[in-house]
Amino acid sequence: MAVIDLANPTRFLTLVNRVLPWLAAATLLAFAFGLVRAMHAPDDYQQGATVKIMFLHVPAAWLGMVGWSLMTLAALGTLVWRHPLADVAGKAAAPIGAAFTFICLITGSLWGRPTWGTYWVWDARLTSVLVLFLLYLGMLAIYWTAEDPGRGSRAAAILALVGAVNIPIIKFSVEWWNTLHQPASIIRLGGSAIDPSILVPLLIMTGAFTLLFFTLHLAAMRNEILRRRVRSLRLMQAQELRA
Amino acid sequence: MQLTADNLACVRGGREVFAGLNFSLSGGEALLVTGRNGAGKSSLLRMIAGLICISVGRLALAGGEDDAGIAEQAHYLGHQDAIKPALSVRENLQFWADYLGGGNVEPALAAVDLVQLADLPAAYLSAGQRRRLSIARLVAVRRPLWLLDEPTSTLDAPSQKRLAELMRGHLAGGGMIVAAAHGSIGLERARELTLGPV
Amino acid sequence: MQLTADNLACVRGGREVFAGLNFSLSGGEALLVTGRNGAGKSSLLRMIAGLICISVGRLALAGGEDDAGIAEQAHYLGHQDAIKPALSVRENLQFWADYLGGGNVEPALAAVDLVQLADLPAAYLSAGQRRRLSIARLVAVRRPLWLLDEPTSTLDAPSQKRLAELMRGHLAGGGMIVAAAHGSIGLERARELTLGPV
Amino acid sequence: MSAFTSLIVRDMRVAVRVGGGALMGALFFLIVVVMMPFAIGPDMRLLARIGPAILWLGALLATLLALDRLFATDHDDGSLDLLMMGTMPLELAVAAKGIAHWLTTALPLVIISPVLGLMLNVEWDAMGWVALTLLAGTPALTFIGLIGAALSVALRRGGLLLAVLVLPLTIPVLIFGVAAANAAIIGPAPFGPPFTILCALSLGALVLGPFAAAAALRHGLE
Amino acid sequence: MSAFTSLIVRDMRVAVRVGGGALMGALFFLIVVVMMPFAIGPDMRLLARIGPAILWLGALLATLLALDRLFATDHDDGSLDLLMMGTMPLELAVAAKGIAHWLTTALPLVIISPVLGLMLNVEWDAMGWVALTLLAGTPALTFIGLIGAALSVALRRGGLLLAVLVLPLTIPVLIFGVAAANAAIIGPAPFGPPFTILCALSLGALVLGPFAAAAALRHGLE
Ligand code: HEM
Ligand SMILES: Nc1ncnc2c1ncn2[C@@H]1O[C@H](COP(=O)(O)OP(=O)(O)OP(=O)(O)O)[C@@H](O)[C@H]1O
Ligand SMILES: Nc1ncnc2c1ncn2[C@@H]1O[C@H](COP(=O)(O)OP(=O)(O)OP(=O)(O)O)[C@@H](O)[C@H]1O
Ligand SMILES: [Mg+2]
Ligand SMILES: [Mg+2]
Repeated sequence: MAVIDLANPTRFLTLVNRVLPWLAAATLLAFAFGLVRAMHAPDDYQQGATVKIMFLHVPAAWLGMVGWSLMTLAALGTLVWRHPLADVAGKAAAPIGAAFTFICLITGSLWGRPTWGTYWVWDARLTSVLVLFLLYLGMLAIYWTAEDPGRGSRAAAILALVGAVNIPIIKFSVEWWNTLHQPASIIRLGGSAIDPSILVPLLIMTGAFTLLFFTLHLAAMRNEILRRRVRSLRLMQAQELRA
Repeated sequence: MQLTADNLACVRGGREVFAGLNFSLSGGEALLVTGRNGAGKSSLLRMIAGLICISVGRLALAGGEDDAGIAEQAHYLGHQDAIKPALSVRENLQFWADYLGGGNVEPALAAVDLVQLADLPAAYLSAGQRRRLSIARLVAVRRPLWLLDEPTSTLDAPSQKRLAELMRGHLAGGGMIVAAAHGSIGLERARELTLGPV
Repeated sequence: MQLTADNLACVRGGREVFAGLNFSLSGGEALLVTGRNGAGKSSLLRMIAGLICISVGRLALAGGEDDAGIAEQAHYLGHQDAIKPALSVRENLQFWADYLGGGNVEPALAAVDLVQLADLPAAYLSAGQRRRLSIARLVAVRRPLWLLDEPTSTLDAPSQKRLAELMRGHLAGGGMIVAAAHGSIGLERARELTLGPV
Repeated sequence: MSAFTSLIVRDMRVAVRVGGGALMGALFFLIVVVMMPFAIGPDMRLLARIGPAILWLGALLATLLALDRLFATDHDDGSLDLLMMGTMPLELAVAAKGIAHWLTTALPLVIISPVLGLMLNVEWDAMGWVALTLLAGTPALTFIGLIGAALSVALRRGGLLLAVLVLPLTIPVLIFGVAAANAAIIGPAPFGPPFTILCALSLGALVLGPFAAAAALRHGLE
Repeated sequence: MSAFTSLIVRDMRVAVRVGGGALMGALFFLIVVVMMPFAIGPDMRLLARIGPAILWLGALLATLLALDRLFATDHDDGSLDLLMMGTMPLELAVAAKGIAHWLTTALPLVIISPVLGLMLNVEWDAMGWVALTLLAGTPALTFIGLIGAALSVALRRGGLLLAVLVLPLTIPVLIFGVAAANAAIIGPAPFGPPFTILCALSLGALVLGPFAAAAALRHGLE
């Protein structure tokens, strides 16, 4: 195991080091472009300027879910193929996804104030997103308390699979229960229901945030791999001492 | 039937315990695993019992019921004897007999001389009596492979003799034994496997 | 100093284990308690350690610090080694050293050859390594009376030799040892006390 | 006896003799309910209104109390090793333990809930329905908790971690349980839909729980 | 280090490494509080009204979750035997364990309670008082629980039976705690009287608890 830990990710590291700068640059570009477009987007006739929150809210919500989905895939990688990189990918995704979910909650409730007249209502979508956030916290708790990384990642993987049930609930809560919250209006059968003048910048911003997500994720993965290297080197040292 | 290990390695807590281990054991044979504290005897037994997953190398048991894995055909007698203090001696044994595949309790109790204590709560047992209770498991349920981790510790002389008897009987019946110990366990003509630096 | 028991009896779980026990042990002497499983060896040790209250007879330790009871002047090494898996080896020992009256940890770790493992979590220790860790307690804190319950079980040969050394040293320093065992524990010229039907 | 039933019987015996979580759970349940009136004050209408919620919260937290030792005890005394070496698939063994736990911890709560309901002056006839929702919903709590218990053994961690992992997953159960109970007592919403969802959750947990828990235990092997 | 402090440090170390410690406690408390609205419904006024009760319940549960194993773990691994052979009187050792337990489970809750109070929209300034009641009251919970923990070790079987006798002792603490908190938030009843009673209870428990627990352990010797 120790052997694999060192060998296999090495190729991945070199790859990351090559890709990361470009990814970061692309992110910056996308944001610059997207922000400009967002600024010039017209205000909503009933929601006014608050509609601009959407440019932060929707991508955050979407990436919060992407984060968990990614962890679910990584979980399969960990449990089925026992691939060390899968551990790393899952662990790296957790805090980032949690952050985006948190942003989604904050922006959402800020947006709720003007539109619904309250920061919070207990409807299906908001609730399921909150559950998602709590699950993220549980996931982080596992990584905090696990004594050795292997053990922790396997437990986390199982929690990820179990928690995956929540994702479709979030996505379709708006269809299944009649909620206060917007039904899907961007991606849906029969074309989008949002005016292009808002839709286009929204899509660009979503793209930008997605790029940001993966930039952060790759960087986090790199750090995690390095951290594990240090750890296993320490253990080997201890072994040298004993032998 | 035959148990073979080829190029088996064990890593625990990120540290390599042993590596490149090869042995093969066939029906009626006993393997005595020895070595310093921390050499990996218990780890090896737990690996065979399927309680530690094998990272490198492979283990195979040929000639048993081929649908069942090694674990289902093995008895594991570890440092901890799976005994619930709240249950009586008989209840404890009865449960494991039922759970591990059905077997007859009374003769097993007799074989380890616990008949008089059968109705005491297991909390009342002394160290050696507890040990004997967990040995009774091996007698109650027939399984071809016995994995014994320092089986004689805390046993008094008569019990040690009785255990030796049981082991011989098991071998005579074509069973196999892999035992970890520091001294002898009363099995003459058992092959020896020494782990780690001698 | 001198440990005397007169007409000591032990009742556990409503059943009499032994009765009318008399012995006396003075500084530099060792007493080896033997007997069948369930004869009452561990019970006797726990009684001396004050962990079972004495129903009949009396125990006295003369010539120690007279304000302190027997328990405060004795080390008890039982079947369970009071080790917390979550703490490192050194942390475990350090705690007991501090709690039992202050002592020096490093030499103790060296005496049982655990220096290299000192910073591992105790969860990683093998059975014998755990045993050695609890033996280290005896070295870290000076107490005149050692109560050892099957001290050599799970120890490999070198460790057994090391333990014997420690015990001889303790006796030479005027200490006393009461040990329960089924085999020899490497102490020549130890008086023997056999409990129960032989 | 078959391996499955023998495991159930054994776990129940131990639970009953040692006391285990069962008593603690019931007692905590009682304390929660007794305390509420003091917390909220003598406003009886209000009490009746949040009565079901309180009962459900009590049930949830009580289940939690007993849960964290479910696999830990077996792990500590080496039983878990042997349970894994049985001829029966581990999933079934886990399920058996879950059932035993439900019978000794949750069922008593369900049974005494009507009495406690009276203390929260929920009408007697409505109480039957509330008890029914508890009966239908508590299996979900137990079997979701099963996963947490297995995880905390696999992680060699206990205490609050379990709660942190399990509670979020139980939120839907709580929501629909209370919704069904309220529907039964106050109306006007129909009792059917939330209740069916509750049953669905329990069934889902009954299937998913043992698999996830068994997986957690297996991967905890190192 | 002195025996007393070393025992506190050791217990806290174990608690933090095994249970995740303060962070976990905070997380747990957060989740418990977050779950309330699911059960009770989004009625903010009502939430504010029972906010203190919820905080107190959370505190009680968190205390109980860890408590029942307080001496059991030490008994199972033989530590208890050695703790009894120390030069320090057993009462002090027991007190040390109690303090460690309070520091690792109760204190974190007290510290974050104001934040959680906001989620239950209790006003910020009142929250200070609520936290104060928790600070004054939780020691009582811990040290009363101490007795139950000791009893359940002393009498292997039916130990819980006696815990059942002890746990109800916590009800007065909860009642006066919540009363004081409510007085601070809503009034009109004065804050002083219930609060002083609360402090009295804590002091009483601090003195009585260790003696009772130590006695229980000694008589548990057989
Ligand atoms: C804390 C409260 C809120 C939460 C947790 C939340 C959560 C979500 C989630 C999970 C999505 C789905 C994103 C996706 O499907 O990719 C979403 C989308 C959206 N939310 Fe919110 N939301 C909240 C409040 C609001 C408010 C107050 C508004 C404005 C009235 C709003 C407007 C939208 C819109 C327009 C979308 C895009 C719908 C689509 O095309 O899928 N949200 N939100
Ligand atoms: N906790 C207990 N409660 C009641 N009876 C007990 C308890 N522990 C042991 N006994 C009984 O006391 C007797 C002596 O037990 P003890 O452990 O002292 O024997 P021992 O000589 O140490 O045996 P071993 O060699 O197996 O360690 C046994 O018959 C046992 O049944
Ligand atoms: N749970 C564990 N996690 C990590 N490492 C472990 C664990 N258990 C044991 N080890 C390590 O694995 C090595 C082998 O342990 P094992 O128990 O197999 O030794 P052993 O040969 O049985 O020793 P003993 O004779 O003392 O029983 C030891 O060096 C120990 O430090
Ligand atoms: Mg071993
Ligand atoms: Mg003994």
